[in-house]
Amino acid sequence: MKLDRTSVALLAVGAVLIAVGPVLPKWGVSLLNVSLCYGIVVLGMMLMMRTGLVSFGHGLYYCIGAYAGGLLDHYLKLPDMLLMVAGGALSAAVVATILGFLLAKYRDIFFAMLSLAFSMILYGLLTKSASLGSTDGFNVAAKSIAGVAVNGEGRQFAAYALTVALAAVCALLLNLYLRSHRGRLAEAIRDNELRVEYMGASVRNIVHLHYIMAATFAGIGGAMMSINIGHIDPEMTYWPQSGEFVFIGILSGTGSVFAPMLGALLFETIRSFAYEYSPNTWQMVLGITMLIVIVFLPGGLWSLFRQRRAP
Amino acid sequence: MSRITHAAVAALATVVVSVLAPAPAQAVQKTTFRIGFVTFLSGPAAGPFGVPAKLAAEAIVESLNAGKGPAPYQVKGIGSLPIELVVVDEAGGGTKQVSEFRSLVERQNVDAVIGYIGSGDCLAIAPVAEELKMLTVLVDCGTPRVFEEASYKYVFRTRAHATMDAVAATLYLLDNRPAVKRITGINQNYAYGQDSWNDFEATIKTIRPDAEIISSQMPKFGAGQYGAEISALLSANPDVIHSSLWGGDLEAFMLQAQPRDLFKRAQLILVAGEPYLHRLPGKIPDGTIIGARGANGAFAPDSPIKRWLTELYKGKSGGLDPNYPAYSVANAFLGLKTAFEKAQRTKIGSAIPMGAAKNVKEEMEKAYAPANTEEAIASFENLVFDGPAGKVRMALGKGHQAVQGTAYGTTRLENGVIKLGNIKYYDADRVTPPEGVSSLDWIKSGFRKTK
Amino acid sequence: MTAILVAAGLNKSFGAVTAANDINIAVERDSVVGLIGSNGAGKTTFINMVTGYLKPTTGTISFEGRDITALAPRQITRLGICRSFQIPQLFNSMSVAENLLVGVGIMASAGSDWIAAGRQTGNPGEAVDAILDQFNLGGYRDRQAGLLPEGTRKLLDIALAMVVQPRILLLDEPTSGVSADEKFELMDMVMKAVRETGVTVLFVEHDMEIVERYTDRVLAFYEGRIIADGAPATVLDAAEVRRYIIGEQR
Amino acid sequence: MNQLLVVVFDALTYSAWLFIIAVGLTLIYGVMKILNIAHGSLYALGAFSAVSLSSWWLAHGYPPMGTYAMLALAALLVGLIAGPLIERGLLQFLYEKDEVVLVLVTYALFLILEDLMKLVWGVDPLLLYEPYQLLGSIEIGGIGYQSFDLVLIAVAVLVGIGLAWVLNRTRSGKLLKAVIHDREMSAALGINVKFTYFLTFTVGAILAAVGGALTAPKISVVTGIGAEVIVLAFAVVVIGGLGSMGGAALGAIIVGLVRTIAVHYLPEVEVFSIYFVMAVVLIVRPKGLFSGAEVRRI
Repeated sequence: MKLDRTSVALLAVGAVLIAVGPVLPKWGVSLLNVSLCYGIVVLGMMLMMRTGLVSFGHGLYYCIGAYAGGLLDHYLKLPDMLLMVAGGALSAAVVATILGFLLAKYRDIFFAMLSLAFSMILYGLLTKSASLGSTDGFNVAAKSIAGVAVNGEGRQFAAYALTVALAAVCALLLNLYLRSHRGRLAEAIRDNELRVEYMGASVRNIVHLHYIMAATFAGIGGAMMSINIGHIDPEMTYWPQSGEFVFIGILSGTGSVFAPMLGALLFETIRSFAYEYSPNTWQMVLGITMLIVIVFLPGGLWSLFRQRRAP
Repeated sequence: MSRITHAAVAALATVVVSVLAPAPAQAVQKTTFRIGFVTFLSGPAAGPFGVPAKLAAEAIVESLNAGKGPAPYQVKGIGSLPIELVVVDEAGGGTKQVSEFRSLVERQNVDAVIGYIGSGDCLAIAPVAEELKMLTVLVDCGTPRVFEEASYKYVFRTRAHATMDAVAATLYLLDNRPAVKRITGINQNYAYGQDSWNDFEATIKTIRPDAEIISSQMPKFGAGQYGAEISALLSANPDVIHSSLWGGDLEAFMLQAQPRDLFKRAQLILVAGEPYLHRLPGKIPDGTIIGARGANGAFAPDSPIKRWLTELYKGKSGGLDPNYPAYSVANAFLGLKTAFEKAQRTKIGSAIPMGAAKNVKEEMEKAYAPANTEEAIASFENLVFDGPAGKVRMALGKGHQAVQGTAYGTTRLENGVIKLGNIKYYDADRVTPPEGVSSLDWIKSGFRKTK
Repeated sequence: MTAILVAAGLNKSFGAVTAANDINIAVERDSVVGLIGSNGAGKTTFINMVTGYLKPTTGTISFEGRDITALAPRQITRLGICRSFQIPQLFNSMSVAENLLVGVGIMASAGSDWIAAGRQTGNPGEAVDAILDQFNLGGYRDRQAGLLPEGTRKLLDIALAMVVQPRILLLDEPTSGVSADEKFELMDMVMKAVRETGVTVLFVEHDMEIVERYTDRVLAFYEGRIIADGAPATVLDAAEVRRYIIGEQR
Repeated sequence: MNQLLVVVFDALTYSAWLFIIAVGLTLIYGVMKILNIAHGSLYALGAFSAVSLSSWWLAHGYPPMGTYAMLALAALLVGLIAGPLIERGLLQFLYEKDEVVLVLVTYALFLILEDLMKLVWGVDPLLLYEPYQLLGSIEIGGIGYQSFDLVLIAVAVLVGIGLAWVLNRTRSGKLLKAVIHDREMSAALGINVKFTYFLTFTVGAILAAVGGALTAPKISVVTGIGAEVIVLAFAVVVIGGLGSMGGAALGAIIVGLVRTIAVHYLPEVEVFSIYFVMAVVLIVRPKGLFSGAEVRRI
């Protein structure tokens, strides 16, 4: 299989990031960890957005991924990073497959709202489950990667390298998919789903498929986030979290699989600096940033790069 | 257009590069003691807890830096280094707080972190503090899980955990109203509210197995409208209503329940009600059992440290008395200060035989570098120090978790001001589980003193 | 000759309005059939029923002997019945070539052939080039569909129906919105492409010149019924057709 | 029997409160196709202003009954100032954006207003309990209630009837309905859509502020109350059918009933009962209970 420019660039950036990991400042590593996990989730948002759908409840899968990973540690005592990520991805995919039968019929604001309802139901359930720590959640500690025990600095680097690798691989897979015959149908559905039906493709099946893919990305992002942060709580499926994913998605734009990663990095940076330097008005800083992006960069961050390349 | 684009790309690139660029090398000579201070500055907990905590922290730091602390806290700052605060909002949940904690440690290069009111945040931060080897003092979160589920070297909590609230409340209730039968409650539907009710329910069942427990109302956090809950409580016709509501939820509940005569027959217990006494005259019925999550605020026995804190806080807040978050903050700063200074003294004590040099304090300041984190931890463990509400003993969690006595009292309206009467104090040992026993097990075992 | 499409006893009503009233049609393979009638006569309803957008209240539709009445639009499309629209249904944010590529992609990913579906599409491919040539759209290849002139949009709409290789092509007013001097050019192009691939064509048309010139059979609709069926000259001359349809139009 | 009466009355008060907030939200959505998250901020602004104005009134020793006028005045002021400011100052430039992007715009607005209120009123909870008790109490089903809750129900009914009357009986109301039905067609027919939007948003803002002002005496007014309200209001309008006034009423009644029944009989499930109902309704009726069938012409 011949790789396109984006794929090659993804692999290169991923390799470089892992290579420079040991010399990066620690807070840079933390920032990248969190941003890339968000980025992986937003890859899914991007696929949905390309298909013309925005979910206000995508935190559902982010949370499911994290809890699935966490439960592997908590109950099965299998705190292996790869297992946790796989468990997160699988649980999210299974739930999305079931809910997808319903949601694939929905469009626009109704899709957004039904997703929101599902995510809030999970929030309610987790709030009631005292054995999972209710709203306080519980701590997660991954202790090995692919069966190799890690701790201390080694653990940090392993988590970082895995985060970068997952981000690169997820982005690469999505990129390949988007360039495939079926992947191209995403935009066609957003443009005119009636025509897609009348060209012989099942819009519902494709939406369902994309929904499962988006959920799987969110599950991976959530599981990886739980490994990086070491703590999970129901806040992950509360509506402002999903709102944040939508925001990063729109901030990034759907132009390239690089966009969610850059968008998430920029968002995390702004948020973190606003928390520290403007602790009383950080919400205002975020709100104004959102408005600026929406008004001046309607195509998202990625449109900057695109315009530059175009003649 | 393309110029704008270029500018925007350049700006973006600058942001990214500046973010990823290595931090400037740390100053060789330490001139300040930087403390990251994390508390709620937005959201519902900001008003009752977060902002009072911040005001207290600022007032305490100003006073300590000026060397105006009460005995034995007259040394300037911490070990003579002036304290510098980096304040961060606690909003956003555990995930965000871990990120913020990391950047406090790794980007802001703080020397210690004091903070956290939310129990979820405390649980989330503790292992990260451990990983980053950052001395962290948890201020006001109540969950016993922090040190019951794990043990930490770098994490301390200088206030007692919440189990004693429920245990003492039950003891006080049964001392004063031994005949109560029908028990119910209204608690917020989140971890603290659920734990409060569960502990209370378990304690009652242990001491009075014949009491009839009617399930507790669990309104959503921040619900605001309690009409149906109040009707349900009225219909249940209880003898006792237990509540750990706080902040806007407590006030809304009282405003709506009091005019509907909910408390005419039922005995009300407000576990966390003390900070609202001055705000709700006429709205808290006479005879309400009130707690302050420790012998804080109005319960604190008079002492120079209490007077010092009260005066400082009044100056900052425009005349208000410090509430229990302010007391918790004072504990944290004084505990940390004591630990570092004791470590310094220990070093000096072992370096210079006592009595060999005059003016040990000056000698110490001149000759020795401030204590480092590891040394401070060694002296923080099992430390006993004076707080504004009396002695604080770091007795649980392998010397990392404070135990304190607590108190409950009964309200009475006098000339438009709510006063507390019939105050009873409970020793720490009586209301706190021993080391190594989980709170709920301890309650269910009938408060056994040993493992 | 055998009938490729058979509609038997189709009825369709929307509340009080009857849009189809006992429609019986057998369309022969390789024929070109014109559907005429005033607005609301039931022509588009007929096309919508054949392509699965509407389900008839009673009656059956069969294609090559197979009952397709209950099938979904995409299943009908898959069998080879494709359509164009009165208002062109394009992928407006994509280029003309990309529009056609969607169809190529759907053809390639037909059924559950996941490997084909996952195959990459580096360049638009020969299928797209062929269609572009057939419809003389080469010059618009990289133009955004949403910004095309109306006549070209119409043409692209038909090309999109052709790109998925139909056996029967249903055109809903192919020349509406097209200027008088372009309409023959458009129809010539469409008919040429259709004849090259051997496709049966049904089209709805108000323009009697077009109907006369391109069809070999005409169905006249009036208030949901078929009032005349036969060779163009015969039908267009029928008294009822002149009174109800042509008269109304002129 | 008494128990039933209590449940019904509890549900009614809660539904009335929900309806006042939700109806403005659904009106704005119906006309402008904006799902306005900042509706929660307008609610909070109404509550804060009500406390400030009423406290000022009481501090001057004026008769306490006048606080009701202050509540109304606060709601009007907030609606008439903030509504036009937001619509003319921001939203009018963004109408061509996607519905979902517009939700995000109002979310941004919500965040900004949240901090703005914090800067103006601080984070300390504010209290204004006088108006809640002024009207005395009544007994229903053997349980005491405050008459103020009857006022709340009355206001909700009046708002509902008023809106229905304006929409169905007046010329401008009918024009508004035309815009709700088909925006482009109305513009083509010469209806001043721009002015309609302006008016709608202002009325919606006033309704949100009325909700806040009437709630202020029952709660402690503090930053963050808008966030709690807005998700509930979303649930109500989605259940009822976005853009439908009748739907908002039915949605409010359903949510009120479900929540009250949960509180009385199964307090354990209260926390997610509302979202559960929302999901069930959406599954059965994908566009909510009161939604016109949309047929796409091809």
